[in-house]
Formats: sequence, C-alpha cells, structure tokens
Amino acid sequence: MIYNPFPMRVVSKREEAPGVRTLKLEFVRQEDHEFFKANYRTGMFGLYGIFGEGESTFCVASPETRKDYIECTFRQSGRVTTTLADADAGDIVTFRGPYGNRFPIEGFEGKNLLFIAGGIALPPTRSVIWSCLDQREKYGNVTIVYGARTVADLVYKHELEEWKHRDDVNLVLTVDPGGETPDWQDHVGFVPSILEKVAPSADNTIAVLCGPPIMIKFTLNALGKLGFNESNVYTTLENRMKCGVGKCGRCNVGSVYICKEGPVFTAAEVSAMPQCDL
Amino acid sequence: MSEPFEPKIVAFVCTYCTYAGADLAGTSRMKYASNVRIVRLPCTGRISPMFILKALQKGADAVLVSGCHPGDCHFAQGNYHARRRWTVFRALLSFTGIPEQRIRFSWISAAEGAKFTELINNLTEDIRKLGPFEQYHELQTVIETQATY
Amino acid sequence: MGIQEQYRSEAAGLLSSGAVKLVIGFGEGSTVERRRPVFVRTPAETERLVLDGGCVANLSTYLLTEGLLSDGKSVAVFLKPDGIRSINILAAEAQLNPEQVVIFGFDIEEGQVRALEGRKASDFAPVIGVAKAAGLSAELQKEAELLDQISAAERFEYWKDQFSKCIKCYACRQVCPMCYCRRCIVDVNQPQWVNTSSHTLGNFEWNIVRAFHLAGRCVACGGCDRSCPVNIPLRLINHRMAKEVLDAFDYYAGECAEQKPVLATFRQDDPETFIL
Amino acid sequence: MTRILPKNRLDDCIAAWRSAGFSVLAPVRRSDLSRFEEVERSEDMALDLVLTERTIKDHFFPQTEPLIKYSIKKHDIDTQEMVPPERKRVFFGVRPCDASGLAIDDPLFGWDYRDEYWFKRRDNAVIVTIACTTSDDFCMCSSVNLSPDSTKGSDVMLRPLQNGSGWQVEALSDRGNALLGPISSILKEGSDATASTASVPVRFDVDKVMAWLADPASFESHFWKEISVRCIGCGSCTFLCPTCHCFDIQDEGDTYTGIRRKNWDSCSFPMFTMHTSGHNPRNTQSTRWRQRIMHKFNYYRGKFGVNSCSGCGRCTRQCPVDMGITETLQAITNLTK
Repeated sequence: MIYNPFPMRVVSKREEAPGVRTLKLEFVRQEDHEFFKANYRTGMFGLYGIFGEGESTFCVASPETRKDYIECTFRQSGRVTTTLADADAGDIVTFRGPYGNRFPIEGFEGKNLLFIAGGIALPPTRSVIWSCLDQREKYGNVTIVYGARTVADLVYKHELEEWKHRDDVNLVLTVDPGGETPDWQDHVGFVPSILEKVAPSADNTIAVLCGPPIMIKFTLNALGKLGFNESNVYTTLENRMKCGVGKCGRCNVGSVYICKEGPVFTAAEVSAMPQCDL
Repeated sequence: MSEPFEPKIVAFVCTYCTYAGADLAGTSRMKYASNVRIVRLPCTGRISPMFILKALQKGADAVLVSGCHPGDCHFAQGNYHARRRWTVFRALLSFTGIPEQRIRFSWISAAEGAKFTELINNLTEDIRKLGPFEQYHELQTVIETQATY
Repeated sequence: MGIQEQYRSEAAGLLSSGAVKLVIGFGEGSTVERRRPVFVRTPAETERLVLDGGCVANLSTYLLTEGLLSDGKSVAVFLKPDGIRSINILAAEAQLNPEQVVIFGFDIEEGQVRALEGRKASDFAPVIGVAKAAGLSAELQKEAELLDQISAAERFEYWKDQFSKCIKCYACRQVCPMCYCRRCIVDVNQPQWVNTSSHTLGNFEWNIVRAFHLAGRCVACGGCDRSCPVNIPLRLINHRMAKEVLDAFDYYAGECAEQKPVLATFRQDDPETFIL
Repeated sequence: MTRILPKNRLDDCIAAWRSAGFSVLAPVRRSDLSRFEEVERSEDMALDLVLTERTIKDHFFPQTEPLIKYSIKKHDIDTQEMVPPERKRVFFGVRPCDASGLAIDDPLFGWDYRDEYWFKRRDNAVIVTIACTTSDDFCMCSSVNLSPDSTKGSDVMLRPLQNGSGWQVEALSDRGNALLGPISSILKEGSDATASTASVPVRFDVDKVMAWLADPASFESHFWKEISVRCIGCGSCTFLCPTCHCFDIQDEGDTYTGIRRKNWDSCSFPMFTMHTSGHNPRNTQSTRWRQRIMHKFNYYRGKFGVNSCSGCGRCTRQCPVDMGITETLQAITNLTK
C-alpha cells in the first residue's frame, strides 16, 4: 500500500563532493523492479529512507534509459541523509516511488538541448541528459552549462570528464569567483553571466534548468534576454514532502502540489505561481 | 514455571566519583547484582532528565543517578546544580505517578566501592520486590495498537 | 474616569509622543464575554482597547515576537501581576530589556479591574511582594493535594487518562511566555528525545519535559490550562512545581529582574533528604 | 407517516446493532472532554451537546496511527503493514457538520493513490446523524452552504421530534438502509412533528470570499499580516477541524525494530514546511495562516470542487487567542463590500 516502501540494496556508493554522496541501489524484489521499470520516466522523484530515521525526498538521478538500478545523489544534512550517507554496499535502504510528473522528452526530439545546472542540482538534470544522450541521434546540438561554488563542489566529476571528451556534447563548466583552483582551465563566474556568453541560439532549442532558487531567478532572466520562450524552458521544483502522493498537505506552492503536478514545470508555469510561496 | 523477575536498572553515574567507586568495587572483587547497566557521564550536572525518561521508555524498571559528594565535584559545582534539578524532577515524577522508589539518587565517591555494592544490591532487591514497572512499559507496548481514537 | 479610559488616553499619549511604537492590549472578542489581544499602533486606534474582568490572558508572550524589540524602541503592554512577573523572568533570562517595556498594570478582583501603580517592571516590586506573601493559590493547592494523597499507581492512572487526551497541538507551549526556544526539544530530531507522536507515552514525555522546563519559571498565569483544547489540568502540574521550588528553595518566580533562575543557581546547604 | 425511533428504545437499538456485529460509538463526556467513544448504554451518551469538542475525524484519521512495523537484520529487512482491522461501526448522534467533514475528505484520500488507512475505516462505518436544534455563537454551517440538517456524509438522518420523545428516521444510503434492518421492530410509524432546526445566522459571504481568494493580487495582500498578527502558531484549530487532513510520517524505534507512524501535522507549525537547508517557503505566521485559508477555500475547491470547511466553528470556539476562520472570512467579506 501507498506508504510501504520498496526495500533496496546498496550496490555501491561514491563520494561526489564534500558531503555529497551517490548511492547506487538495486531492487531486492523482482515485482518492485518490474513496477519501477513500467512507471519510471525521467524527472520523477522518490522518497529514499532508512527505517528508524525516516524518509527524504530527492530525484531519481539515473536516466529512464537505464532502469536496472536507481541512483540518488544527496547532500548529507539532516537525520535521514546522515544515516543514508553511512550506508555501505550490501545494506538495505528503502525507496518509495517513482512519483510525480516527468520531462516530456519525446517533445524534445529534433531540437537542440541546453542543460543548465547549479551545484547539487546536477542530478535531476543528469537524469535528462543521459536519457537524451543514450538516444543521441534523436536530438540536435547538446550544450551543458554547469556551475558550482568551488571546483570541489562539482558533482559527477567522472561524467563531466566523459562529456568533455565527447564531440557531440558541448560542456561548459564554471565555478563562482574565488572557487577556482590554480589549475582550473574552465570559466570563472556565475552561471547566468557565463550562460549569456556561451548559450546557443534560442531557435528550436529546449532549455532544462535546475538549481537553487536564486540561480533559477537570474538564469530565467538571462534566458529571457537570449530570446527563450518561457514554455521552452523546463525546471524542477522541490519542497519538503512526507507522503509524496498529494495527501500530507505541505509541498504546495500556491494551489500547485509539487508532488502530484510537479516536480517538472515549464518556466511559464513557475512564473504563474505565487513567487513568495516558493 | 516462568523465570524469576530480574529488574533492569540503569545507572547514570559521573566518571570521577561513582564510576571510579564502581571500578573499585570491581577491582576489590566485591560482588554486586548484575541487574545494573552503568552509563558513564562526565558529571552529574550533565545528566539530563531526558536520560531518565529515555531509560524508562526503553524498559528500565528503575533508574539510579549517582555522583560525587557535595563539595567534591571535579567541576566544582556540577553536583550542586544537579541536586537542585533532581529535587524538582523527582517531585515532578512523583506527582505524575512515577514512584519515588524507582528513581534513586546517591553520592558515591571513588573510595566507596563498598557503598556502591551495597546500594546496587539493596536497590535490586527493592525493585525485585516492587516488580517490573509495568504501568510505564505498557505505554510502550500499546503504541503498536494505539491509533488512540 | 474609569481605568479603561485612563489607560486609553495614556496609551494614545505614549503613541503620539513616540514614547512607544506599539500598545498590546485587549479588545472585544467574537462573543460578548470574550476578550482578544489587540495591537494598537496609532492614537486613534486606542479606542479599541478594552479593560475589564475578562482580560485574563498574559500578553507578555507577544513581546518575544521575533524582531519586535530588536530596534530598541519601547512597547506598551497590559499586564496583570502574573504578566509582570513574566517580564522579570524574561529579563533575568536575557530575552528582553525591561526598559523597553511600558506596563499598564492592572489586577482583577472579583471581576472588577483595579489599576496598579507604576510603568516599569521594577515599579511593581511591592505588588509582587504582596502576591508572594499571600502564597500560592489555595484553590490549586487543594486540588493538587487530592492527587498527592492517592497512591503513585493511582496518580499514574489519573495522568495517563489526562495525557491520553493530548493531541500535541502545542497550544500550551505557544501561548506560554516562558516557551521561547527557537527550537523546542520536541522538534530536535538528532537524537529524537521526545516522541513526536501523540500516543500516551509520547504525551507523557512531552508534558513531563515541559513541566520540568517551567519549574521555577511558571508564574501561574493559567494560559496553558485555558488554551488546552482537550482540557488537561496543566495548572496542577505547574502549581506542584511552583510549590516545590518555594518549599525547597524559598523561590518565587519573577520577583525581580535580578533574580537568578532557580535551576541555574544553588546554595551549598540546599536540602537533599532524598539522596542516599 | 414516517418511521420514528423512540428515545426510550435507544438501549434496545444499541443492543440490536451490537448483536448484529456493530460497535456503537456516540458522544460521551469523560475526563472533562467530550468525544465519540464506544457505548453500551444510552445513559452514557451525551446527545444534548451542541457539538463534541473532538471531531469524529479522530476515528478515521487518528492523531497517531501505526503504518508499518519494521525489523532490520544485517542484510535483510522485514516490514509488516499495520492496516486497520475492518470493524463495523455505527456512529450515532453525529452532527451534520462532522458528517460533512468526512465526505469532504473522501476525495483527498482517494486522489490517485487510495489511502486504505482511511478507507478501511470509512467503508465500514455507518454515520447516523442527528439534526441540530441548538447552536452556539460559533456555528457557521449556514455560511458554507451547509445547514443544521444537511445530509452530506450521513447514512441515516435523525430529526428530533418536537415532543422530545424520539427522532424521525430517514435512511440516506444503502448502508443506512441496511443499518435499519436490525432495528426494524424498534422503529414505529408515526406522524409526530419534528422540532425546528437551529437557526444559524450566515456570518460571511462565502462566494465573495472565494472570488477574493481567487484573485492573484490577494495573495500578497497586507490583509494576511493584519488578520493573523495575534496568531500564536499552535495547532489547535487544525487538530480540532473535521476536515484538516495534513500529516507527518515519523519513525519510532531504533535501528533494529520500530514503527513508522502517521501523525497529525499542522500548517501552523514552522517545521511543517522547513527544508533541511533552513529555507522555509512559509516562514511567517501570516503566510501559514494564508495557506490555511487558501487551502480550505481556494486550492481544495480547485482540486475537488468543494470547500474544505464544514462550518463547525471549532477553530474559533477553541482558539486560545480568539481567532478562527469566521473572523477572517468576515473580514474578507467586508473588504469586498
């Protein structure tokens, strides 16, 4: 029933950045896996938990083209994430989901893609990125703009390396001023200003944007200046959740329930929400 | 026949006096009841009332709090503060129906291994007579079914 | 001129001179008998202020509204002696500067309001002295003694019955001027000391912890007892604590702003009859 | 001619239902609190109350309920769902507002994902409502398009007779009809006049309120700060509300065994929406009060076509600082005059 999570076995864990970990989880029970395979689409989220501590909401960071496992990336901060961060390979954790709506990536076919992410918000973007890269032939040019506070805070460093060396992906990395290391060769500056320099033409381009609220705000401005239509810009929102299925009553922004009507919204939908409730 | 009742007793003790006293009892080969679980803390002043509630919640039949004699505190004043706190907390527990016999306090110095032994043995005997603290433990068991209304 | 009119015009004066930025008082409520807190910012609005036998709430709670006193400006507030004692305690615990609080003191005797002399918390020392001399409420003492006389097991059953009603709405905490913690112990989850669930065990823990935190700080304003939507007699438990600190340490909460909190101080010859 | 349940046969009625396998719950006053509890005799019932202090929601969506029992081994985990047992229950003497509250919450708990913890109880309950002949200063059913004898959410409606000797009985659903089976010999035919229902004045104009709330400009109105300035942020209005349904999920136990529970939670609490990062989308009491009003009279209507308020007035009746929905909605009504 709806509050009973799937048991998941930790396959491996990876340290992404200080305090940020990725867990790779596999299903313990076949029927749970079948359910997941049938329902998961990129953009959806889940409630990851450990019995005795509780559940925490984050996105499924693995793409819909790879459903043998679930990856989740999180920053260790509260009670649940602290315990999850301590989980070792072989341990049992739980997953409830997949919940919410998704990125309509069929609609992206034939178009150029611009992915923009900041800090710990790369995981939801990464789910879309791989979903598209795994079917690379269906899409036009792919540009990824990713920024973090410091070089150390960049997550998925091994994948960044891989994207950097692919000639069908244009990867732009940046760190905030002061966050660079002596050997840093990429950009220094905030995502919105770097974006204005490197962004592809808005024509026939879909932008997927994830990041902290302040970054989203300024990046939307920048995208507006670049000529992007708000309905061609997608983003994901997050709020505190307990049930994930529209009953516990806390994740709404205005009348919109993030867990049911989100977490994926177009910029047009976001600007229709009461901004002070975000 | 069912097993004879063995009380579970949690002792919160300060490391400088009572714990050393218990240690002395051990090294002197004095025997005391194995019913006590000792939790060592820096000072009686560090012992929060929450500890006592938690011990009861987790199934203790009695709780002992013990530290240095007044004037002997390693931190000079910790046990004086604790004493006031326990005066009040004990009255509160008693008023809410948690019997005074189940929450005990003592001063035991590092030299008083014999006193520690005697206290633990007496306390264990007293609680054995009183029986398990079922009234409180029952609260924990009904939780499983308690969707109160 | 009645006390209500006198205080209204004085409040208007303070507001128009800028001596205070806000007056917290009582106004008409949703029924004839009810009085509700009102916040008056302009001289004209002082017309809304009401003062009669129905004004029983301890309004000092609102003084700790985040940021209210942070600009150094003064606020006037209508307080009974219990509320004035709250101000003293809050001052002693460094939660506010009593110089920023202008007090419209009053007392209610047999439904009639009587003005109290003074405007600063320290002016009311004689009033509080009289209150201390009169002792704790005899009525509550009688009620509490009934409980003290029965066996511990029976008392436990009594409180179990009462606490089982608790729904953890935290009205008792929110209405209490002494419960000003930014993060209450029950909201602390690493570790989770108190069960947040409102089953009887969690309720026991919550109510015991709150009563303990109020020991020697409660001024018996009765706010928690009145606001409890499920009618738990919290007054008894708080009274019992007040009696304990009075008997054991001759401590009466909120006598003056210099009074040290009872559990943050000690005397070498404090009683210790119960310690083995 | 209609069917009458004579008051002096109430005990037989309870006995008949009990032998048909029902538990009978009715308003009782115990330990200084009025609430619904199981009764065996009519003398234990407190049917003359305007309203019980606690709602019958408590029996469908309890303040705390176990969801899942868990035990964890090194590389394995056992979970056991603690679904409530299917107990047949009659709720006798429910007030129309409380009964409506259940009907209002049904679509929420059934929204896409069915919450069996609610429906296992709901599907096995029969609601026998008694129309109100008395009301108090806080009742406001008539303001939210309900009335002292509205039938929403009820299976059987009892209308008190003028002479006080019993109730006129009307079955409103199959479940209600079935419930009258075991007591058919107790019911008698009669034509006694029913007492007039309580007259509950209309206290605000709910249509105006809804129109104002729907206006995006209202969201950031200064009104919210003004109206909620004395709110102390407790949860008594939400916990006593027959329609408030928000909850928290908490684990209790240790690393090895324990229980995951569903507990009431309230939009009045800052922790309700607090992110781990410390960011709180609703970080002041005024935004939380706005959420409560908006949720009840705008969002809920948008999703389920009905306002999430049944007009019982408990929010005002029990508020420690005399706030409540009535005052706010009256103020909104006056704003738009």
